[in-house]
This record gives sequence, structure tokens and C-alpha cells, in this order.
Amino acid sequence: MQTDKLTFRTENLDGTTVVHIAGELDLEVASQMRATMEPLMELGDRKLVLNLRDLKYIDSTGIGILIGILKARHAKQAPFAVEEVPATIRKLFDMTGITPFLTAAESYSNGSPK
Amino acid sequence: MQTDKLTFRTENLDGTTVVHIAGELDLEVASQMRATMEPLMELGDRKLVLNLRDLKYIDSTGIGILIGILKARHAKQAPFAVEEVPATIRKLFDMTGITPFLTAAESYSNGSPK
Amino acid sequence: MKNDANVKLSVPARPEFVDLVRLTLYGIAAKMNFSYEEIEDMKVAVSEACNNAVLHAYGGEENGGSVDVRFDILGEDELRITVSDSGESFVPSGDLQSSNLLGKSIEEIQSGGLGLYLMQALMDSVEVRTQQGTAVVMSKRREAAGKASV
Amino acid sequence: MKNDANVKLSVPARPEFVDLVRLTLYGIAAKMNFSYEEIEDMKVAVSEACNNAVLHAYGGEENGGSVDVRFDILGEDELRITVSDSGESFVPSGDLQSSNLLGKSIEEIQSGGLGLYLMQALMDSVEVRTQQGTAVVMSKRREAAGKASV
Ligand SMILES: Nc1ncnc2c1ncn2[C@@H]1O[C@H](COP(=O)(O)OP(=O)(O)O)[C@@H](O)[C@H]1O
Ligand SMILES: Nc1ncnc2c1ncn2[C@@H]1O[C@H](COP(=O)(O)OP(=O)(O)O)[C@@H](O)[C@H]1O
Repeated sequence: MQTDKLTFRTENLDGTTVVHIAGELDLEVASQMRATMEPLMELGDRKLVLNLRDLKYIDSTGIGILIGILKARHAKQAPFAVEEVPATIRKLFDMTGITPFLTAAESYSNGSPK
Repeated sequence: MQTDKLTFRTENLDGTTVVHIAGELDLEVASQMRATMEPLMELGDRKLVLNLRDLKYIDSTGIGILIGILKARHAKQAPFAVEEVPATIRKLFDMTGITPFLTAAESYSNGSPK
Repeated sequence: MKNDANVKLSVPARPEFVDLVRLTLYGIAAKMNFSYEEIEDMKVAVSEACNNAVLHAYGGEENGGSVDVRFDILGEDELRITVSDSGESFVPSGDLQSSNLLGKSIEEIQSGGLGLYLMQALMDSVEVRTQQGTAVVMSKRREAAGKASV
Repeated sequence: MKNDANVKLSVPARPEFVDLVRLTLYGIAAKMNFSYEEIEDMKVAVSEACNNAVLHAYGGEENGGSVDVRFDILGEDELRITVSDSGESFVPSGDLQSSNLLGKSIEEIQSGGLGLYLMQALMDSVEVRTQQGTAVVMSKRREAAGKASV
């Protein structure tokens, strides 16, 4: 099995954890994604940001994981955002209706490095 | 049908015609290759060089076309060479035994532009 | 493509083979000159159908079941894709629209249930046939093709 | 790959579909972590078998025949590929070695006749079965796999 299908790089900034996700987020790597995010979701006093610039593919499996994170962070009253969403993925976020739940927070991290 | 599978760029230098072949040379594009080469093979007073730097794939169909060109040029006593052969393609040339027929001429065009 | 043609691909009903279906779809759709965006749409739709076969058809067990995908190239511009399994059948809900998140509060939204909705949003047509397993038949025409004939 | 698994691909016996077989092969071999060079070798071998089915099995006519390719993933390291057609059979010549150009003069060499020779040179094993058409069964093990077990 290929090991480089989905890769994570975590950056700890002042009060914010940015997770750069690269590759394809599909059913095959769903449990890998959940396992990586689980401990980070617990940190209620830090802002959690997913940088999706290098995400090439997502489907409803991946969107379901994002919904799970959204709800967990909401329950904790802890900030969560996505940033640098590629156009094809943005389209799926819009279609499914997840965009409004992500945008409020997203605007706040617009100044992130390109 | 994709139109960019195999592309040709012809360069006319002093006494030499260099044809840069890019893409995949397989059964699907064999007749396209033959049609492109036919008129150039006729020019017995010019050296004919195929630059294979951007050739990604070749199989026995393509090697068969090269043998055809080799024999036609030999019959005309007209010079023919290939240059910048990628390693994977070189391996197939060596296996099939076409290399010695191409190398004599090839050395002569080593100084060609990169 | 000169004539109508079809390509058939059968893979084990396991998560790690769904991307192979996407790759083959890519190869066919690129051959037909579908645009990048159209290809991405089809990739997601087809993956959703395959995911469903992997997750739901065979009870989530790795029991040797397969997912069969048939690509029908219809004329110059239309691709029809049939994803079938021979697992458990189901009765598709009529109301797919309500499965998206639009207009819901964060307390109401749930992960899951978006697959069939997305297939319908991304393809021109989607039909679910359930008899001896499930077959999802979906098709898409090239946009540029439609435009050219105006 | 956890278990043995197989993938089946069927394409029309037409030249423009052979690269689709290469693409699917690439997807499977990359999943199995074959090296770039090994994948290139297999691409050529499989294409030669497909070319033969396209050119020879159905008399070169586009009569709706298909080329069926079966990929068997055997354990972690071995890929067995079977390319079959249901066209005319043939009796493979025993002496493939003489089909290459080595040691010949330019007057002696001919284009053609290199396909089976290349399959054998590029794969670990090749077997030709002829009954109701032709089936070429070829297999390759990952080199790194062999090395690791030393
Ligand atoms: N191929 C299938 N075999 C059996 N049941 C299926 C199949 N496809 C879909 N279903 C059923 O339809 C439901 C809705 O599917 P879908 O909209 O894709 O969302 P999800 O898969 O996230 O539940 C599934 O939960 C499942 O019960
Ligand atoms: N699938 C096939 N069906 C019928 N005949 C075949 C098939 N494969 C090979 N052959 C026969 O074997 C011969 C040798 O094949 P090969 O070594 O690949 O060279 P080439 O295809 O260039 O002739 C072919 O010319 C053909 O007569």
C-alpha cells in the first residue's frame, strides 16, 4: 500500500495549530486522518486550522470528517478554521453546504502565509 | 481522442534536420509517426536526427518504425541518428539489439544543443 | 473515439481500490477531452458510488466481494458509468435534497448521508437500480460539446 | 495489500485503448511499491501483449472484440498479469531469442517480431496459452522485496 497518499505537517504558531494536509482524503485514509486529528481536536485552548492548499481530492468521507471536527470543536467552544481551499474542493464544500460553517472562522486566518 | 499524445518539433540546422519527438510512441500513434517521418526520410542529402529527450514511452511498434527509418536511410546511404535517449528507452534499445545501428551515427551529433 | 465503446473494470470491494477506479475514469475522460473540472466532478461521483458498495453492500466485511464499474463511451461526448455490486440492496430515499447541510444549524448537521446527494449534484443524471445488489447508473456530457452545437 | 486480490479490466481491441491498460497497471504497481523502472518494464510487456491482441487476434478488424486483462496481486510482492483475447489462436515459435537484432546486419533486420521477445526479456516469467484465443500470463516480483529477504 502506498504510504504517501495523505500526508500531514503540523505547525505550532502562537496559540494556533496549523495542520497542512496534502494528498487525497478518501475512504482509504479516513482512519489515518481521524487518528491524526483526534489529539489536536482535544486542545480546546488553541485555535485549530487546517490548511488545504495541497489537498488534491476530497469526497463525502473527508467532508464527514470535517463535520465531525466542526461539531467537536463547537461542543468545546474551541475555534476551528480551514484555509487556502482549492477551487475544486471549495465547489464540493459549497454543494454540500458545509461552507458557511467554515467561513466565519476562515476569514480570521486570511493573513496566513502563502 | 487526445491530440497531444505524440508531438513533433522540427528544427532545420545547417545540413541537418532534427526532429524532437515528445510523448508516447505506441500503436495508436504509429501511423502519425510514419506520416510525419516519410517526407523527411526522403531528403537523402541532409542528415536526419531524432531527438528523443522528451519521449516518455516506446514499445516494439515504435522500435519497428525506427528500424524502418534505419533501413530506408541505409538504402539511400543517407545519415541518420538518434540523440538524448532517456535511460528507460535506452534499455529497450539495448535489449532488442537496435543500439549498435544507432550509436555509430549518434556519437557524431553529441554536440547538439541541450 | 470513433465508435461507441465500453471499458469494464472490476476491483475488490475494499477502500484501497477506489482510487484505481478514479485513475481509470481519468484515463477515459481525458481521452474524451472532458475538461479538468468535469473530470474532477466525475471522480467524486464515481468514488461515492464505489465507497457505498465498499461500505454498505457487503456489510462492511472484507468478504471477497467486488465492485464492477462499466464505462460506456456514447458518441463523442457522453460518458455513462455504471457502478454495481452484488451485495445487500436498499431502498433509496426519495428526498436527497434534505441530506445536504444547507440551512441547518451546527447541532443538526451529521456526518454521513452525502454520497447520493453529491452524485446527483455532480452528474447530469443518476439512477439507482436495486435488484441482486445495487447498480448506480450515472452519466455526464461534455459541456464544451453542448456549447459547440448551439 | 492485505490479501491476495485481483483487478479485471476489459477494453475494446483497438489501438487507442492500450494506454488505458498501461494506466491501470501503473496504478496497481505503484500501490504495490514496485520501482519506477520495474513499472516501466511491465508497461512495455503488457502493451506488447495488448498490441498483439489488437493486431493479430481479430484479424486487424475493428469487429467489437475485446482485450481482457487480469491483474493478480499475489502476496506483497508479486504481480501476475494475464492478457487474453478470444480471437484467432497461433502457435508460438519456440525460439524467441532469434527475433532480436543482436549480431545481425542492417540488411537482415526487420521491423516486427519483437513483441514476445520483449515480454520475456522484461518480465520474470511469460507463458502463452492458446485455446479459444490467446492468453499471455506474465509475472514479476518486486526486486526490493527479493533483496530485503536476503
Ligand atoms: N451500494 C449500496 N448497497 C447497499 N446500501 C447502499 C448502497 N449505496 C447506498 N446505500 C444505502 O443508502 C444510504 C445513503 O447513502 P449515501 O447517500 O451515499 O450516504 P452514506 O453512504 O454516507 O450513508 C447508505 O447509508 C446505505 O444505507
Ligand atoms: N494474441 C495473438 N493472437 C493471434 N496471434 C498472435 C497473438 N500474439 C502473437 N501472435 C502471433 O505471433 C507473432 C509474433 O508476435 P510478436 O513477437 O509480438 O511480434 P509481432 O506482433 O511484431 O509480429 C505475431 O506476428 C502473430 O502472428
